[in-house]
Amino acid sequence: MMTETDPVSEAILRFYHRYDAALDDRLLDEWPNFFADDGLYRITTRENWDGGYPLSTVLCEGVGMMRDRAVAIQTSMTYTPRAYRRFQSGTLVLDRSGIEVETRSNFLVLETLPDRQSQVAYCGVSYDRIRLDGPDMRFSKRVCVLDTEMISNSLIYPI
Amino acid sequence: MMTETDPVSEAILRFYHRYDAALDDRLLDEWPNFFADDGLYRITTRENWDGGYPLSTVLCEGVGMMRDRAVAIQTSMTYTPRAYRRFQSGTLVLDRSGIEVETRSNFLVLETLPDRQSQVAYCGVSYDRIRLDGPDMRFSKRVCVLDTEMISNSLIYPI
Amino acid sequence: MMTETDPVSEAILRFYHRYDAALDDRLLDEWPNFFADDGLYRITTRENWDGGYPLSTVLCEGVGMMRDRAVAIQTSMTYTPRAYRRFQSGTLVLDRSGIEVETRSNFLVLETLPDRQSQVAYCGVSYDRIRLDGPDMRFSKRVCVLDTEMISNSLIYPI
Amino acid sequence: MNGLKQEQAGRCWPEEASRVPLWVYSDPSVYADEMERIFYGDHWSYVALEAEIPEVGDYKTTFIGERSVIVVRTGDDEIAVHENRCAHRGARFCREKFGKAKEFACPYHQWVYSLEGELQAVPFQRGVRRKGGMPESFDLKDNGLNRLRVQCENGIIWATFSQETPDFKEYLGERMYAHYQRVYDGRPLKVLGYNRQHIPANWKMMMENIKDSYHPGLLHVFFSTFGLFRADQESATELDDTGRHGILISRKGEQELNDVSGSIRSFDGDLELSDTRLIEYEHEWSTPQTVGMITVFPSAILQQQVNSLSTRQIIPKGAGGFDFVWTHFGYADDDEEMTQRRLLQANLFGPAGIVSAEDGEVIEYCQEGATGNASQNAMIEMGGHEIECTDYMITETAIRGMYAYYKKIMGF
Amino acid sequence: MNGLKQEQAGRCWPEEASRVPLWVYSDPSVYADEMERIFYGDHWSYVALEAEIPEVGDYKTTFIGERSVIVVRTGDDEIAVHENRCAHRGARFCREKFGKAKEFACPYHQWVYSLEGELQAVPFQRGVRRKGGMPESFDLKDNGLNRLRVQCENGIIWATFSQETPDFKEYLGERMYAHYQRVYDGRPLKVLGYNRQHIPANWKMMMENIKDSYHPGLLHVFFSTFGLFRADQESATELDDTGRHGILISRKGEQELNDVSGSIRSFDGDLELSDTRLIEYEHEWSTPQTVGMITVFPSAILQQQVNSLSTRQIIPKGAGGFDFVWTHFGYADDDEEMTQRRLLQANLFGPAGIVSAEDGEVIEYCQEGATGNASQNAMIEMGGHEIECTDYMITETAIRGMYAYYKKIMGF
Amino acid sequence: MNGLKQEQAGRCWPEEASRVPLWVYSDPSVYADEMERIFYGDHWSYVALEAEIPEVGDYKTTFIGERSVIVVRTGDDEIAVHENRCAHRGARFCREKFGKAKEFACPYHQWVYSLEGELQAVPFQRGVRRKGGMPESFDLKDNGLNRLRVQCENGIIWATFSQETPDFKEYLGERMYAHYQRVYDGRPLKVLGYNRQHIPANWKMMMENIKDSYHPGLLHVFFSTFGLFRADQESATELDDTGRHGILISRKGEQELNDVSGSIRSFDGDLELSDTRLIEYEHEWSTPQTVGMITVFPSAILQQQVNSLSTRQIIPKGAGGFDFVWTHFGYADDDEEMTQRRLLQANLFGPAGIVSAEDGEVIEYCQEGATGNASQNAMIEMGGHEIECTDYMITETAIRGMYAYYKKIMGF
Ligand code: FES
Ligand code: FES
Ligand code: FES
Ligand SMILES: [Fe+3]
Ligand SMILES: [Fe+3]
Ligand SMILES: [Fe+3]
Repeated sequence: MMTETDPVSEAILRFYHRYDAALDDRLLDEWPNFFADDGLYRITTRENWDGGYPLSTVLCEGVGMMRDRAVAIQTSMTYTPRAYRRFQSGTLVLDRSGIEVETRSNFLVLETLPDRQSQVAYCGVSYDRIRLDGPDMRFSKRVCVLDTEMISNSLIYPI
Repeated sequence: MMTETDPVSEAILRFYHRYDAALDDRLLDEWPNFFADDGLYRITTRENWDGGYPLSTVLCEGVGMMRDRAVAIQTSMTYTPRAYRRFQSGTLVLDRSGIEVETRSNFLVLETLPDRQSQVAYCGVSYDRIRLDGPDMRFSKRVCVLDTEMISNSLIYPI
Repeated sequence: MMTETDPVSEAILRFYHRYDAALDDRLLDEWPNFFADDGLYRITTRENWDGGYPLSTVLCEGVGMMRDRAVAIQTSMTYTPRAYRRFQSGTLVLDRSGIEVETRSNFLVLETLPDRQSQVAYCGVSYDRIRLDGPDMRFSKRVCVLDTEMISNSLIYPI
Repeated sequence: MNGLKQEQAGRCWPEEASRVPLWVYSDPSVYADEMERIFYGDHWSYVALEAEIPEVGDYKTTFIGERSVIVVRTGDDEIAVHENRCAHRGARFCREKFGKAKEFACPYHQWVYSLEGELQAVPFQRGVRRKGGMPESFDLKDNGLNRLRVQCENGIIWATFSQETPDFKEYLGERMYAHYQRVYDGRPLKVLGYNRQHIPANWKMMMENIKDSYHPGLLHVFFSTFGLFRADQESATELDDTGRHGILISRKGEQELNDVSGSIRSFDGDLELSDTRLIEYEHEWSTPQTVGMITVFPSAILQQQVNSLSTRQIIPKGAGGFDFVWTHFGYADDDEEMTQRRLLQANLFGPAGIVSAEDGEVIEYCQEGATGNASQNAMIEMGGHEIECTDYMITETAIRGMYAYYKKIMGF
Repeated sequence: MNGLKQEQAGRCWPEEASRVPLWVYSDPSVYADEMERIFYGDHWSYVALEAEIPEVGDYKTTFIGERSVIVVRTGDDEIAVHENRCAHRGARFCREKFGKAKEFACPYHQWVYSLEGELQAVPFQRGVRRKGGMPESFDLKDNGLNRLRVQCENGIIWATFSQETPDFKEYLGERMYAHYQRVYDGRPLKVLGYNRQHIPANWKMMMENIKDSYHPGLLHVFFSTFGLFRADQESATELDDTGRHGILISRKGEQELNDVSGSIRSFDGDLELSDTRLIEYEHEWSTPQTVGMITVFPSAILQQQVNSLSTRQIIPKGAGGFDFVWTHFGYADDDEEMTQRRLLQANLFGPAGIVSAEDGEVIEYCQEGATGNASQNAMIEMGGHEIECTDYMITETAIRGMYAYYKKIMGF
Repeated sequence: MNGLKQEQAGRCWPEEASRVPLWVYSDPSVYADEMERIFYGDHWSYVALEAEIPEVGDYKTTFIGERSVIVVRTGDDEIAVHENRCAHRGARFCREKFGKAKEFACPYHQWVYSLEGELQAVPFQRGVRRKGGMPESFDLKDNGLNRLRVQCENGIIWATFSQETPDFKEYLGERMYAHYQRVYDGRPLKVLGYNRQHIPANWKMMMENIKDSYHPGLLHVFFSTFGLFRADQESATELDDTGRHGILISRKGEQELNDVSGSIRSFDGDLELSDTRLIEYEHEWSTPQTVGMITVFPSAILQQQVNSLSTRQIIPKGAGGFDFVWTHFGYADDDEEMTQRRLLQANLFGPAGIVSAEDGEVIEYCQEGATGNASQNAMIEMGGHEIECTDYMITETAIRGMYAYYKKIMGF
């Protein structure tokens, strides 16, 4: 049977829910604030993950790169306006070491484009590390592994 | 970083889960019982919400209007039989003032029509007020804001 | 108003999340280990369930049959490789009698086939009994009732 | 298309009177032809309310047929409608439903158009440092957006691709225009909000539905029971001279059992509302009619039902479906109470409307019934075979009117 | 369609023997023609088990081709099958899969039909207070539902749109009818439940699959390993005289390594079941065969596999897919143990069936293989080029039989 | 197709120079013809990098047009490409994207093929115990997989269905081949990973996009602002002699305001990166160009952008969309720092690429603009009407080149 896991606290779930709410509301300036300064953010696909390929679909090393992407999304990039809606399920604490917890969660993102019905855009699993010291929790790492290898045109907002 | 939020109690989640279960089971007579007598129920769209338009897709001021709609759905309206299945994620307590809590949650409704595969029907965010006094919790307000502005033909059951 | 329900413990949710994680990871050898030896596993459809028809889409009486199916899926069956991703919502404890709890939960399974976008494969409600004695929780019964009566070609992995 | 080709395609208009062949609902080549002859032809299409773009630079995007158009208030406070298609490589460049702009820039190569649709700038038109650029023959003036003809009538903006379409008043006909002026009397309007639904049925089925005065008091229990629309009430069905436009008129009755209501299966004498605000009519126009449903061929429905006002726009999406856009509105000077009344009555309409949800559903049933039965016909002989104005509702005359016109312009 | 037109359409039946051109699986005009010539033509289609509608007024909706039909037990305890399409404007009015009714009312305008399909009432047929209503010429009697011919044979209800289709026994042919009577011997049946799956492959591929006695012992490891269906067993493939219907017969063997099983890659001598109830056969019919798979052209499969009984119905949904409806059943007098056995063995069948899931998958592979290759052919020459009954399974004779018949009626 | 038939189909190539008729993007019969004449015709298609299948038995599945193919390293360490379609009943039998095999077995009836595509075994070819089996005339040798011609050029594997396609070097032309050899210089490559996206636009629009040297410095703020690709930089557009292949060349500049950048709306002098690693170029090839975008007609794009290397493969999926597969790679001997650099720069590319996401979006806009406007044209006259190599980027010459070639081979 799968290795035992630690309890998931309400505070951790709340952290995730605040993260999702901020992104659902497209508060992209808030996005880097959920990460430690040297935090790592990646989106990759199951194909790359399982195959051991290092390529990411999105890769931000540190909050600077997150800020650059947030600015690009908000001010310079050309794309059809859309809404993403995030769902999370199955959060497990895989490890708890010192000031960090390591978690995994399933995510689902629904996309709504103008004049279209809402549709499943992305699903997959995230492997995260959350730093618990300091006044707020922060991701020191968040890696979203997409089942959805075939992206419907473009992936604009973070997950 | 997004304003701090209060803990979400198991009892609040359970209230939501009972609400969803009752509606998934199409116990429409139960539906108004989840609301205070003067409770407000609305479904609107992101387009109307963000644009400041007061129109609702469904609007019930008080349980009387909910009962009227429940009766219409169950006894008089013509529509293809269908199943809705509800999912909730990201519940946050935004405010807690006296006997009420104010929450937001993401919702997802899957629809299954005869001989069709299940499909995403609606997703969005609900802004609710829940009254905690009295023997049971009750919604004093539930506003469902659909991302899904383009409805697939008809929206029959409440969300 | 729907019958009162008991609190859902973090441990029960964690049990479900470990179950989903094991299956999402396609650890099919782990699957029977989530069940008591004489456990019952069924997938059926709303049509059969509501109509009182005893037919199952999948029926395993005891872990032996689960093992046989797990072996078939892993070693002998011919099918296009795919990923399932599971989401759960609305878990309620319906009854608590001695060493068992009876629950209901909504489930959603997303399927990703090669070169295809992820899509809703199955949704429905599960009615479960979980045995609490012993070192680990175990299902003594898990019945998944699909809203999705029209299966998109084949249903390969357990839910 | 001439008769011979029609036959080759296996399409024959039925000889029997008052019949519609089911292939008009599903044949993709008929649909393609409808786009050209009807939606891009000599007809006016609804595009917006003036109130939606009150200030200079305010714009809205919508569709006529399958073509995206921009409706914009130009610099001289006039209304212009442009096809949303870049003159360069054809990008549908404007991506917002609503917005405010000083000019329009296509993102691909940043060709810039004025609000009036004139091409103002082509980056590097003369090349860079003497290299490249557009040929001499290229003239900005020849490469503006495709600008449609526009007519604003008492708050509604109409547009047409054709130079031949007659003036809107003439297009509507005198009789219909008089009805039009009842709700659209020149008072400024105020948008209350939108509903959008995709209905999996041919676009003409929605026109039929609204022209069909026979169905409301039968299909809609709320109408028959509470007397909102029932055969024992004063009513009328009127058409313009071509038969393409129409109006259903009726006057609210009561929840009373009589010779008529007693014969309606859906009449329910016991049904009682917990809250009657949903159906309480407040008199507000010169004439006493509580229902006035105007169809402006091919794509607009102008609704007055009790105090609920809306325009409904049909946007065809292939032969088998259309988007249906509801714009609810009131008058700019409505008091709070009247606004609230309109908002509550909106519960009857739209995709979740206790009444209107049923219309979307039944026309889906009709579309399905047409599947696999292209050689069968629908019957539209209620009220006889004439096409005429009537002072009763038990008739399909307005549907017959539309198909007589349709048959002619489609060349069937 | 004549030869010339075929050629214009780029369709040529291959000259080489025992070949199927891949365009039969994907060409939409071939599909449309199949609907007319096959599904709405002189063929019997499976619609229900009698046990599904045991009482007067019980009804079921299903499909023949793309047309929805209602199967109902009428007032005189007979079975009627009507097209589910209102005579008025064509609504597919009946929306439930199963139900009980005294009559059928179309919701749109509440035209009411008897269980026998006769139009009984048209609301306001004579108008209201002398106004409106149907023309004099309109006769209720001429406007009933489209009623199909029906034949019940030992528990199964068959229907056809055509007046020319021969009596079911004759349709099936003597040889096939004898096989039919083995499971369907007149004993009352009991429905155990349903499975439904959408398979993204042309409907004929499923017929091929079931007629293909060559594949089960190779594709299905469970069959080859546990001897449920393997080439070393007693078996036969039989056809009717037209070639369109067929049966595969076989008798269960053991998990033994021999000259045959040893040559099968999918045979796994080491595979061991933790629980053997899945494959334990209990003798219950006169003959010892453990497999009897009957195909009734064009859309029915009658399954006996071990003690698992089901009908499988093909509902085409365009050239590229079909819905596949499984009705599992037993005999009304089965004891609890036999019912439980059938329910457990059902694990092998349906969309999650350890065996049958594989069939849905491989025919999807074949459909994909046909994509972009309309000018290529499938090869069906296993067992030679003859169309004949055989006492062995290494043959595609039944597939050849079906396509010989198909080619003829399609005019290819 | 001859001129007469073209006209009947309502398709006319515009007489005006430098125009593309919008029907080339949406007409399904044009698309079907493109599959035959282009993708299955005398053209080389990208199928893999050699590095993806380093060992004997390693295979990969991909597509040429709509046909699935297997690229495999055979027993003698050569590369073979087979159509993924069983010779028996046509199953697309190989279901994995990547794998390692000793042979290929079709699951349906377990016909077994060698890595070289030869049919090695047909189960029960001679029947079982003297019954059944294939006819005498059947020869394993005649029934292998459809094997394509293959050519490996410095790390890339190219394949063609046609015997007539000239040698790859000749196909590419001398000029293009010289460019090809810059990045593909014979050094072993190392795969870094994949991105896949479905773009709802006609496949040719992506080719146009990459051949369009006019757009990058306008559409892409990151390019114009940081000088990654801007009109004031040294640049060139080159074509092969047929016009079908092309390359855009450019050399990175700075974020400086000058006569050119000042005229670009998307230039943003204030935009500042928090982390500049995204755009830091490290010199690594003989020539100083920082951009080299090669298009190999019809389906391959070979990208060098800064230090980011990828191949991009177009897999058409109907007239209205295509799958776009990115294979990012480096050189086998890259050090950790260079690998990290390539991985970071990959942020600009792929479906979430700060730059490339925009390309997918705008060609979707163009596809939508073509909807309902089949009789309109796109304009491609930037830089005049000539088809020629240029030393500047303000030109659509490479697009004109492709359509001149396209028009010829399509017979328009
Ligand atoms: S397509 Fe609009 S500027 Fe080029
Ligand atoms: S369509 Fe059935 S009654 Fe009118
Ligand atoms: S289809 Fe491949 S072996 Fe029969
Ligand atoms: Fe209506
Ligand atoms: Fe099989
Ligand atoms: Fe670009």
